[in-house]
Amino acid sequence: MQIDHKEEFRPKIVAFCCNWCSYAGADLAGSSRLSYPADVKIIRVPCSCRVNPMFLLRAFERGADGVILCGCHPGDCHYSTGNYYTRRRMTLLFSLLEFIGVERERVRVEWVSAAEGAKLSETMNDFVKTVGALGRNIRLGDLRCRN
Amino acid sequence: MNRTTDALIPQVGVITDIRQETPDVKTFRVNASEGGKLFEHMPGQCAMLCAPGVGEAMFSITSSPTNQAYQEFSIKCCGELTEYLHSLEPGSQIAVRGPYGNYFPVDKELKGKDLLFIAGGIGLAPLRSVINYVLDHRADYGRVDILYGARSADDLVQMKEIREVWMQAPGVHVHLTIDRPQDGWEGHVGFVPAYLKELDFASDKTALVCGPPVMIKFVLAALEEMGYTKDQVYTTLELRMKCGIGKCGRCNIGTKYVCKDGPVFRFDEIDELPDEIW
Amino acid sequence: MYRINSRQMEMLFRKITEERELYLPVKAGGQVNFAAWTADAEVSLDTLKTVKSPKDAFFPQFESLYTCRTQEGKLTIEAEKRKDRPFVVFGMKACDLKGIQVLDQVFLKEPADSCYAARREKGTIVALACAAPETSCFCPVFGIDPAAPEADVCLWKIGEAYYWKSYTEKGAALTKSVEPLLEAAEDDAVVEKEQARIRTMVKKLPLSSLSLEGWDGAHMNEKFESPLWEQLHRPCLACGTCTFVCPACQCYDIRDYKTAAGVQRYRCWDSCMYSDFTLMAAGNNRTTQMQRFRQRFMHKLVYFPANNDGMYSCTGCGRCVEKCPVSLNIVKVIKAFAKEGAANE
Amino acid sequence: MQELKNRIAQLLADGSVQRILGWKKGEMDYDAEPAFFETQASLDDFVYHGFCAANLSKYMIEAAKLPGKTLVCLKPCDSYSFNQLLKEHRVDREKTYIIGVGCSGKLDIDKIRAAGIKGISGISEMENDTLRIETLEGEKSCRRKDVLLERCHVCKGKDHVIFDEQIGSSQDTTDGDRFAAVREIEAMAPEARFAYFQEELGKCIRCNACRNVCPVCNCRKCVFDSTKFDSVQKVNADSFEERMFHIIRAFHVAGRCTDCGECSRVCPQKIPLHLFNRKLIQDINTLYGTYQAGSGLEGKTPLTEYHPEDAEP
Repeated sequence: MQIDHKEEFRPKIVAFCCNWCSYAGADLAGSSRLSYPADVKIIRVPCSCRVNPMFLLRAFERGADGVILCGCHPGDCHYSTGNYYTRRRMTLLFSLLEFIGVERERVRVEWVSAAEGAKLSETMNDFVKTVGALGRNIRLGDLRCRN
Repeated sequence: MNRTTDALIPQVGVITDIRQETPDVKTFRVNASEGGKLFEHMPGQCAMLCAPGVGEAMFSITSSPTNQAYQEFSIKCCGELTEYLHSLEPGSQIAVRGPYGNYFPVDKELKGKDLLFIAGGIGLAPLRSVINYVLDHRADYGRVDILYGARSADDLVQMKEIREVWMQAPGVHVHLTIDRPQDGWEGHVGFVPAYLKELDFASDKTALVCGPPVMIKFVLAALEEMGYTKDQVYTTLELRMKCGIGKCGRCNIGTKYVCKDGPVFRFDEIDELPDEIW
Repeated sequence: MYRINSRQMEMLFRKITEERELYLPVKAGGQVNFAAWTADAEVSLDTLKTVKSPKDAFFPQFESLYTCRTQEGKLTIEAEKRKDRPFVVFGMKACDLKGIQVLDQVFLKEPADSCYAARREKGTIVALACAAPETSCFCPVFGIDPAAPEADVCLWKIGEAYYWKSYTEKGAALTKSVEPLLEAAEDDAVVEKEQARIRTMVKKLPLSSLSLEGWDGAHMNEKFESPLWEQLHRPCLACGTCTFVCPACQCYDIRDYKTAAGVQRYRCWDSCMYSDFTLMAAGNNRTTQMQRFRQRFMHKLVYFPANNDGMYSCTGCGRCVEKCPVSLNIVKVIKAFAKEGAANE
Repeated sequence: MQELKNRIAQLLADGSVQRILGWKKGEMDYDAEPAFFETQASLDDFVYHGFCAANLSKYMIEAAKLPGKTLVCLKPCDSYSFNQLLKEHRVDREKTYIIGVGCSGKLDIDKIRAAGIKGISGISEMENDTLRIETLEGEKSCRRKDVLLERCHVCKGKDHVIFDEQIGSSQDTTDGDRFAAVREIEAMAPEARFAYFQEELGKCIRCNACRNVCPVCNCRKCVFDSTKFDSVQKVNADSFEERMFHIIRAFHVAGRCTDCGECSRVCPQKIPLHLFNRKLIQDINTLYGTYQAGSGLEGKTPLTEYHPEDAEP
């Protein structure tokens, strides 16, 4: 990726959002007129724990430049403990991705409750900015899925 | 035979008509995108139908070669691809390549013979091609008997044609049966092999059999009991196929490739092959 | 005949790539496989057996056939371009060459496979006689002479020199294009001496006396029904290592991949050892690993020769002998049947 | 080996077990294969030596479904795998008789070849920790410790974690740090790490040997065998696919991998697949406390467990 292209680069972001918290948080952000970039595509999941590592890799395969996973704050899971498992899984997965040389900043987990519309908006804006600075995802994508 | 110039590259086919035969069988009429037939075939041959992104599979061509206007495929909904095909509307385009394989020897061994067609369920599809071919060349063949059975009256395919064409044709005798009694059904009830024995055909006919493996097995036993020898009985096989030209190795049984050396086999040929077909 | 000093090989490769693509054994990640030559490639011609056989050059593990696009209900099918650049596969061994002859029987038979046919037409094979056959080799069993591979060009490495002999028109054309780098040599005696050395060595190989008696179409059902398969297959892991390293295996799968530019229909190597090999909506005619295991060996040793004038679909390269995770291989299968046969007599 | 052979012959003869799962003599001295022995006569071919590296525990999944008891020979590291399978209810302890066999480290034929010893026709293990190798060019020798499998240099120890009886002596072979290679890679720049794994994984031919040999890769149907999934089991059409396959595989065995090292041993392209597993094991040890899969039957695995104060990703 050339530096001079960086200005125009708009990263594609996939956000997995828990139905019970961050998805509602995104709603709240909307109704509070807080914006986040349109480059973020939200996929609603019943719990952050539903997100299999394969989901993240598939998103990257198909052209995502960054993947963020949003769930309830630890201790507040709708199903009591789902997000605790998510936390362990993603910690290990992210560490493994970093180990094979994938930029650590392309993946993130954030705990966002239904009341935190502002936090969701901030998080997304920040994530888009971070991934935008990294440039296009080259290390974890399938070239055949590129335009 | 104007096979697609490159054996692995399909042509675009247009589905010009879809007929619901039974709750789970539809007959698709396919034409070339510029109209007319995609290719010429012989009765019993197959073609590869492909829905890009969904899959590709081999289907027997159920229309007769004597049909100058189009090809037809009767397809039972039973897997991913067939489910997708069933969801299509007339006008949809699919990829088609073929025809592949050998055919029932209508121009050789079958000529001048009395023919006995035995079909079960969707197994009528490949035989229908032969039956209509025979009806269109009526003088070349002797008496025709068609024994066709299905689970229920609703599962009999091509009923309109059976009633309006086959039953009316001279020298053609149609025997229908269903597995279990059903309201409104006045015909025979019972499994195909049992009905076959009941009908007790003369043993000088040539039999063409297609249906579920278990039916074929019992039909063969019944025919042998009736005095038929294995070289009087033909069937058509189905195995997983990918290339259609005897190279990819999937439909390999012994020294044969079903897509290329078959799908039509005489039972004495099958007997020589390793026991791995069903 | 010609001669070229091994120090000049680098220049030879450079010269070949002026007009042709060049594939040869290259070391990467510690393993040697056939790959395209680059100036910084670590070429390893002395490697007897690359991990994968060079069949890749003619029948790649992955190959796109065509792309389908649907726009406004209209389907278009665009066939992939066939190979149109000449290329050289350099350093193939006699067994790998035989593998190509096996593939020819399959892919060039009518209706011919156009992708393969195009590659065969564009490809020139430079073979290298085996200076040091390994104990896992058993090519003589299939009538292969590792001292004299029948390629477009054959090389013998003797001391610091490669002796170069061209056999075909393609070989002559290649020779002509690199002639400035070759020096004429009338050393037939030197090569003959080397061939004699190789042949003596081959005779000493422990597996070279394997007998294929009874492996033919006439014994098809007897072999098929043998209870031995039930025992033999038990350690098999059902992986595809043997299939994927084999120079003669040719089964393939055709699949779709949804790309940004439409649905790509590609073919890739498949293994008869895999559980989905014969799976279809209507059922599966080989449901057990025993059946799948049996299919692989029956195909190589019975069905294939029955259909191809006695040519086996095994070349004795010994890759499966070296690579099988559980040390199960075609040699053990053949020997087990021989032992059983002897016990029954 | 004779003591072991006598004992299993006795157990088979007196009907205590119906079959023996062990290793069978190969064509060469170095290609013994896993095998079932059901008759006394077949035991003639039973062997146990330095090249019996195959981990037999996975075969017990199917063997435990057979009628009667199966005797299985497990090396110390194999016993961890068996324990893990037992914990996951994949094998039946009641139908298994375990003989823990001693282990002095297993040998790597490829390392012997890589040391320049070609044309090997026979190998004998000598008393003084050397190997006598017969080759087409005459006799050669090498030190045992120079040709041990990688896993044996970082052995978990020579104690069996599960057994009915133990036969044979062991010899400690540990002389390396299990996580040294992982730390070395961690110390590299991201670009270098990426390049390293690109080159290693680029060799992958998707033969699935690593998956099929792995004792804990025992799903009835693997996600990579699914027909619904367009990245299939058979090919790496794009360099992404080999990464995808190996990341997902490593993750699926995270917290369950006993580090038996079979994946790296069987890889035809010699990809150091154990590095992924060790990286995960190291992370688990650091973040959630030291854990050795297969060491016991009690308790939860690190990924089926949590603590409210766990580290954030």
